[in-house]
Amino acid sequence: MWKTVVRRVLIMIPQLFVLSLIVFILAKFMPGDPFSGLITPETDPARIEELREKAGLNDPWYQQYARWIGNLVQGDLGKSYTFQRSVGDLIGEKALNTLWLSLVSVILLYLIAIPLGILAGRYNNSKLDKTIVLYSFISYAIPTFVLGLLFLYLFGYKLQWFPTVGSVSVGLDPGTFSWYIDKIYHLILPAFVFAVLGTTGVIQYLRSEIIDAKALDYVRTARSKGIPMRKVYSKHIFRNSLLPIAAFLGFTITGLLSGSVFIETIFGYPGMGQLFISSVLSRDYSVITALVMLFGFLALLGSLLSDIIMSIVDPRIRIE
Amino acid sequence: MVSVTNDKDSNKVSSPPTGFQVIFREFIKDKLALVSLISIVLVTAFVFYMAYFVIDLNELMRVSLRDKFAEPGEKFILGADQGGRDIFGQLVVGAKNSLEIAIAVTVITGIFGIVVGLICGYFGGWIDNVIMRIIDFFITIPSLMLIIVFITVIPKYTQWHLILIISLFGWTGITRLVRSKALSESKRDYVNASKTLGTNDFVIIFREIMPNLSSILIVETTLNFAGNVGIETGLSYLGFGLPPDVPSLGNLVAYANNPKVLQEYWWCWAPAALFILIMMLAINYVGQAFRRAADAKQRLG
Amino acid sequence: MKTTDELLRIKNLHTGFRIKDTYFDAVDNVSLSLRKNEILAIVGESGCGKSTLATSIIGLLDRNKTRIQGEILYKNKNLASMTEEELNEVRGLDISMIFQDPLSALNPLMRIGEQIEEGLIYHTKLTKEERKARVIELLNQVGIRNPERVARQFPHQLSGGMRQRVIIAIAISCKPQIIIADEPTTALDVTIQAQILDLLIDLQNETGAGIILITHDLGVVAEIADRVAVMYAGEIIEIAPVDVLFNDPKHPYTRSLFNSIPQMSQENARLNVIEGIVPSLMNLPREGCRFSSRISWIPEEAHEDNPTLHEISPGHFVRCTCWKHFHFKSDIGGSHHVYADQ
Amino acid sequence: MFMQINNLKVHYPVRGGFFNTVIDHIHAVDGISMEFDKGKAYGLVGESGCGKSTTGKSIIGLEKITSGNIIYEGEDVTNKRRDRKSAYNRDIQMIFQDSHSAMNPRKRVQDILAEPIRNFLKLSPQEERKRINELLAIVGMPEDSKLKYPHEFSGGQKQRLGIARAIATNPKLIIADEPVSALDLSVQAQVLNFMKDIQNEYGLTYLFISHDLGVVKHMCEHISIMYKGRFVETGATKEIFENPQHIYTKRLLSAIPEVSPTGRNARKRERINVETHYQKEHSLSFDESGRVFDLVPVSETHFVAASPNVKEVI
Amino acid sequence: GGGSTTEEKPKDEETTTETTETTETTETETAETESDALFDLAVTHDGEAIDGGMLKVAMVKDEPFAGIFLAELYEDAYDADIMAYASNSLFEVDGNFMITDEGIATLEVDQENNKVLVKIKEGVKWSDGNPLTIEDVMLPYLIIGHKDYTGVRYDTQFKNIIGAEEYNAGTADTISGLKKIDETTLEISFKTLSPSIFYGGDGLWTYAAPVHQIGDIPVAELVEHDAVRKNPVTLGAFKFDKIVPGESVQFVKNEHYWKGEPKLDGVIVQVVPSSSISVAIGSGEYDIVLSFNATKMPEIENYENITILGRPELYYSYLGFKVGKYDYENNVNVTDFEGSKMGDVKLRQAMGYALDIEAVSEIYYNNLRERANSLIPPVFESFYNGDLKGYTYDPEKAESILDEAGYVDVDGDGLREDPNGEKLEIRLAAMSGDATQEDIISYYLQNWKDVGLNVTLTTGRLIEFNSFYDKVQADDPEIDIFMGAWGTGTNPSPAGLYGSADQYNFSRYTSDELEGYVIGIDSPQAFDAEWRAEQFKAFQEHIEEVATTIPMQFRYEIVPVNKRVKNYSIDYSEPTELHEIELVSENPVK
Ligand SMILES: Nc1ncnc2c1ncn2[C@@H]1O[C@H](COP(=O)(O)OP(=O)(O)OP(=O)(O)O)[C@@H](O)[C@H]1O
Ligand SMILES: Nc1ncnc2c1ncn2[C@@H]1O[C@H](COP(=O)(O)OP(=O)(O)OP(=O)(O)O)[C@@H](O)[C@H]1O
Ligand SMILES: [Mg+2]
Ligand SMILES: [Mg+2]
Ligand code: NI
Repeated sequence: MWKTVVRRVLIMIPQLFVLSLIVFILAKFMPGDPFSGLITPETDPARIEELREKAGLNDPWYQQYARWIGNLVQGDLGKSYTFQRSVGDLIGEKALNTLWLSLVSVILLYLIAIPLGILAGRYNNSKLDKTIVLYSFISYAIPTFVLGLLFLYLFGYKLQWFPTVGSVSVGLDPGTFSWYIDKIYHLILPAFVFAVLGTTGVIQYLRSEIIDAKALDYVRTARSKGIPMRKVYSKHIFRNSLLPIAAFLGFTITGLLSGSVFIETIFGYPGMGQLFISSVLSRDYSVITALVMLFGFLALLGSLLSDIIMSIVDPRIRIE
Repeated sequence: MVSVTNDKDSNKVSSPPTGFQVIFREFIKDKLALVSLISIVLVTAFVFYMAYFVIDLNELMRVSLRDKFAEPGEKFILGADQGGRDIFGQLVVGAKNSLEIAIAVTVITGIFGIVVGLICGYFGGWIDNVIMRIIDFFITIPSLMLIIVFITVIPKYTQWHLILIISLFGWTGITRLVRSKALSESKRDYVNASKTLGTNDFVIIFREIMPNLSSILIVETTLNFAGNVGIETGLSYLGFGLPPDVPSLGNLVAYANNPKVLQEYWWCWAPAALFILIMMLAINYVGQAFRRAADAKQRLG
Repeated sequence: MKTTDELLRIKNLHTGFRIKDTYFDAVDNVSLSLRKNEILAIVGESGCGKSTLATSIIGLLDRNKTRIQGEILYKNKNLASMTEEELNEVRGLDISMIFQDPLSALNPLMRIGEQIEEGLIYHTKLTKEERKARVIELLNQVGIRNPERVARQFPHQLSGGMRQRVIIAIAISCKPQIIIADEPTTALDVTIQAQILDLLIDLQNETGAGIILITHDLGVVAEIADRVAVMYAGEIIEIAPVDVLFNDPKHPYTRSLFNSIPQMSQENARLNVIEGIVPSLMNLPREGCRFSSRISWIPEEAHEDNPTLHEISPGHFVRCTCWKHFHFKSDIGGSHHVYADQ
Repeated sequence: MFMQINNLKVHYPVRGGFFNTVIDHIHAVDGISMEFDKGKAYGLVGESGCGKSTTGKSIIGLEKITSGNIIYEGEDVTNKRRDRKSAYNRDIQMIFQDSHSAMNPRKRVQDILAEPIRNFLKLSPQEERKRINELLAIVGMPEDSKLKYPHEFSGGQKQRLGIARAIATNPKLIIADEPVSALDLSVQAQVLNFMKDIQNEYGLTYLFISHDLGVVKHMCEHISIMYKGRFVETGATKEIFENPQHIYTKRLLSAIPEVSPTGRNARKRERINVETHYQKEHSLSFDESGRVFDLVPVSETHFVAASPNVKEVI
Repeated sequence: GGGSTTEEKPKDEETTTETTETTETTETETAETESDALFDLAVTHDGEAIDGGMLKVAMVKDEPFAGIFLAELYEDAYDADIMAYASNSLFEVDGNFMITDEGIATLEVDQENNKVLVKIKEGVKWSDGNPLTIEDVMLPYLIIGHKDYTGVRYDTQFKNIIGAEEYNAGTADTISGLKKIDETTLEISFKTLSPSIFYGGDGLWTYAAPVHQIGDIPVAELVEHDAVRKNPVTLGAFKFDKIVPGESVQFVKNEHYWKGEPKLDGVIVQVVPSSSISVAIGSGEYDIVLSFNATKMPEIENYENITILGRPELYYSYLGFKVGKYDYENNVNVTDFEGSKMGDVKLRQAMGYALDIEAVSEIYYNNLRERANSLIPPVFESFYNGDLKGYTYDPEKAESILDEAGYVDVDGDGLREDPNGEKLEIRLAAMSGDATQEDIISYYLQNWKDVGLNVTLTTGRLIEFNSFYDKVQADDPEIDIFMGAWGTGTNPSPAGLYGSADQYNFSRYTSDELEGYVIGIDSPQAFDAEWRAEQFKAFQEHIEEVATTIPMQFRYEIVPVNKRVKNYSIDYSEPTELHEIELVSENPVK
């Protein structure tokens, strides 16, 4: 299996390379640059031009690209113009928040979706099933930001159950228990919205998988052994239907990552999505490119993760 | 004694079981899907008619400061927004724009995806390999982000740019699906039969295989369509959607960003939000009905 | 050698499927009995209700979509009216089933050993080690060479024949009284089929279980059955001990069937053909002789109005009396273009 | 003899390893030779996966031939087969196992039948219609079936339509890949009878692929037994059945259930004997790699695979 | 309580309408007094102050803050706002932003010799307890002038310090113009001096940097160094305690604060997205809200738990007309009235009269913005020319001016053609902002359409900040007119914005007369305050006449303050003493 992993990783390299080229060129084509934002009556346009020259923004794009990719290979993502610090550090901070968010979302998502999917599949065509299906349709149809805003308003502002800004309260020491609790407290609301929106796929998949599984031959075999229905469900139907879901974990996480652009914007949650939008607005090229690359990389990693999980959980792949 | 021969139907001209009859039957059985379908058609017709023949866009988008956040009432059926512009009119035109984008994106990605998918699935080999690698690439790139970057790059940006950009990133899903279906379809013996009977590859692809995928294609396009309705609104919400002078559902819903508007001037955002919700639900229901029609296993008992 | 203890008695069984709110009987008024140590074969064309009959016994049909009427008596209890829980006491322990497709009948994600063991957990009081030992024993019994290894393997690692053996091992794990085998060899090559059939015979000799063997292959029937029931359109139209049936089939359907076997025919001779097609479930003729429309040359009066099974010799039952009028169609002439079955 | 197949090989690449390169080949068909005479039926028998279908498909041009050649009417057509509209393609036709999937469910019978006519015969619409009616008459189907779709027919009827389509261009050779295995006994009988009839009437040659020896025996004058892509034995039907030479053939024959309950215990014993014999002799009958030996003649028409060293296999 | 509605209080409505009337009829002076009535400059909350307490400050911002807490390096105004709690300028200023003698340091200007003396008080300590030294005063110059320095502050003004350029080029080890006289005195030599020196201009730096902490850190590494990002040592009332990067900062009191120990225990500054701020204010989550957008005024005006402070901002927005191009070869603005679409002064004036800025101010900004009549905000009382009429909304006048100037509709499409009868399409570049901004720009376009002018948006949409200035500065041919804004800072001098060599003179209008004023204002002669004020007024008048830049709006800055806060003021002349701020209850008033 590790061979496949290595191969996949090798395939990732050209993919990331193409991605880097595309995003770099695009970023260069964006009108304006980070220095045009520095304009005030006190700043000297000549100085701005000088800085631009110093930053190499006046070089042809391919030279800039070569420089950038050269640094990138050495692990240097460049420097954010707006934040005046290494992109690596900057993103590192935000990435942690986004990963936390995705992680809690995934957990909530599975906590909500799996029982619902199982219930709908097991009792299909019942009232319960119909309700769950309706729920899943609605959660699919409702635009992210509408639900997000409603929840924010209701639970954040009106009921004040959850904080509405930031990722953690200031004044707590990072790493302490209360800091962790506070962090989770801050991301429960966005994570919940995120999770609710993501449930549709899992519910529908599980449901149809279970309905299909009920008619499968091996389930019939299991039933003919005279084991209780409960066991048939848990050991044969659910287990087999849940495996692909487990394997989708990687994809789910990357899906959530890209959805973070919305969620973080709505909830003012300081993660990579929010950073991306603000970098686009401030034309912070190095951050934009780094973020796109990172997301691409994470997506690749996600699919790799899925493959690995799949090959672990499915003996048909594990044992060739 | 009862005759087993089915003489009486043998003269009747019928169609294959996956055809429109089944779809029709499925809709008759599922009233919700039927209602959804009818409403989609009516709403779309209404919206397009109103937007193209009745509503004067200039007049609609005219800022009228004194009507800022006017309540629903006689002057404005659904009230007015911050600029004192009629919400109802914007809803109609916005819906038209969203639908137009969704339809255009669906058609573009649909046609492209189907053609490429069929070719890959049928021929296999290196064409398939190359295109699958490209698709793998597309699947892993963060498309929302690239769409946003693209939109900021385009200097003079219109609805059509938006459509093309979204399409650029939207064709892979359908291509993959069509490819896998075409692949399994190409393994069926009727394709082999056609080959041995001297039929040209492209004729096989488009005249033999494609019609057999039609049901799955319909399902997929419908569901895609529902998804595409959402894309524009999402981008508009983030501020990367339609140009500001173009009414848009996303811009309307984005009013909810302001808690005060969310609470007090609900007529600004709620109709658009509801419209999106109901539209997507309806399309989804229709899609599900199509899916059941296409897949006997899921058919309603 | 064989006793006549009755294991199972089916009385007037009707199994109907719901199609658009009406139930259509796929098994229509079937009465049968199975004795100890006996292999009862059920033959018939595709769709005549063989599998439905088998699954009715063990209660594996979807209760929401089927209707079972009549009695299936096992140890004086009516299986047809049992709840799911009660049935679970019987399934696997007293009655077990072997399915047709060895490829899909095993859970792809579970080790072979576990799948065999599963029934033992619920039906026996064996300890874990004892169960493990029993699994190995069972695998040995079905002729698998290195059972320890196979027990740890997954289904996809085994060949079709091996998988079918595993399925048989599952079926016999709790030493059931009755084994229902629904086309256990149809998916297999002839050589493997022969091995599996031999295995079944050997097992039966060992355990003395009653086997209901469903097949459409008369060769298989001839090879292992003790008694044969021929089904047509949901009904049993003839039932007899195997040598009686093969030497002296009575019902026109049975006889036509025998005459359409290529192997039986003289070289280069024409095979017999039965007109028409097996009617679908919804179009089944529910009155009169169901086969009448497919033997147009037997006059209508020859059929009974309400055909019943007649015992024409000990243990040999035939439905309807039209068999007395039967003669081969080719005997009455007709050009070779007249097999139009429209 | 109008067609000859020499040392046909079809190898499928197996990909794997680190760079997903070709690491091995499946020798689906591994060097077989056949000759076809006009008006005769040739049977091809063997267990599942032995390469029967691949043989058929490669002859008709659906599979790429790795090596070997096909001589058709004196001409080497090995590489011309894949030219869709060639005369070869017109003259060789195929009947598929699953008559259901072999017909496009979305096309009416008339379009299905018209396909080869349009591709190979330049007929006017009237002539085309006439030909379709003719074909339907040949296979004994009423004219109005033209307007129906495949799913409206029973399995046997569909198989007949498949035959009608295969004979539309007046082919010389029809490759029938398990044409009856999906059918019930009585329907199978219809189709087999019918195939025999048109063979006699039009002087067709059949390559009849089946794993059912009974059917092959009934249909064919000549039988080849295949194992792992190679022939273990080939000869006239009588010779194969009455004088099987190869241990594999014997085993196969002994496994066929007889349609008579009498003597079944004896048959079982016999089977077990053959099986033990087979296991014992296995190494002798195949070379070190388990490959079937080359054929050696037993009689003029009867060949058996045997080690060059061992003259008499049994 | 957050559940109030807008229309509840007739009182406010009265004030609103009143304002409109006054702004429409009278000069801005009235508006100014009016504004004093509108908002308090300082809170007047009484009550027993509690001991200590944390002040919670919200900073409205939709992105993370950059977090560069060093005066020499930061570039984002938000960083400055945060830093304000911890840092202290060397100099104090009066209501006119002139440096006084009250601060840590005093300034002595030697006009003759272009030299200044900076003298620091003794006994002032950094937040870590180390004493402030004169080297600390010199360090910022060495940072800014350093060749590795990448900020904007190394500019023409800075080069005014003698030896700065040599130091920057690396040819000198230090700046020769800096001379340590004694342990508390620094002498700085300049190439020239202007009145700006009294406002902290001409290259003078008004902050000190802690040598003992950052003196040894290479300049190139400084900006990412923890000393700047995580634990800056400062001179202010509070010191940095904990920082959640981009989100929030917690300060604790600085016992060493030179003005005395602060009364609060500390301050928390937190970034709050614009969408949630109003509700957060209502629920009493914050004591003070910075960068509150005036368009959100209606959302908070009925809250009982806050006092809304307001002051005029050092800011004006304007409508610019492109009447020339910048010659980058010769670094000079080239005015070309004839060759420009907007060359006709009548057209420009008419466009000014056509804009209903008054209505926009009222409806969208609740009069927190007002019609500007000049290019100097009225806060600068002595420079502001209150006599100017400005281009108040008068569509009839606009139409008659256009008719007069020959811009008439000849083809009957309702839109005016230019005097040659050619179609006239004026392309407006405008910056994007919130949803309101879009409505407002649409409204302006509509205003112009109403007088028959066809004005369309460059690129078809509002242009994002960075690209906007890029395009405007590059004289993009797609731009005929543009709407910009300048924050004037505390020195409203037109230098840099209206001079003949200034790239930021975006309208590209320059003339001898204008250049005279621009140079005059910052000339040595201008040390005569009265003369300088006259030059200012003449400059404003001249621009009004040529109408190449039409002032649009002045604005108010709003600071909602919770009622528990005591001793807080935003008065420019009497600013808050941070160490004096107190709270009257443990928790904010809800
Ligand atoms: N779940 C079901 N719902 C409706 N009809 C069914 C169902 N299962 C079987 N039938 C119908 O009942 C009839 C009997 O089916 P059954 O499977 O018992 O036939 P069979 O004799 O086992 O055929 P085969 O040899 O093909 O397995 C057929 O007409 C079939 O179409
Ligand atoms: N496209 C392919 N790629 C790789 N291997 C193939 C392919 N097609 C067939 N094979 C392999 O070639 C061998 C021969 O297959 P073929 O279908 O010819 O067997 P068959 O004798 O027709 O079997 P059956 O009786 O099951 O139809 C098998 O081992 C099969 O797995
Ligand atoms: Mg069956
Ligand atoms: Mg085959
Ligand atoms: Ni009868």
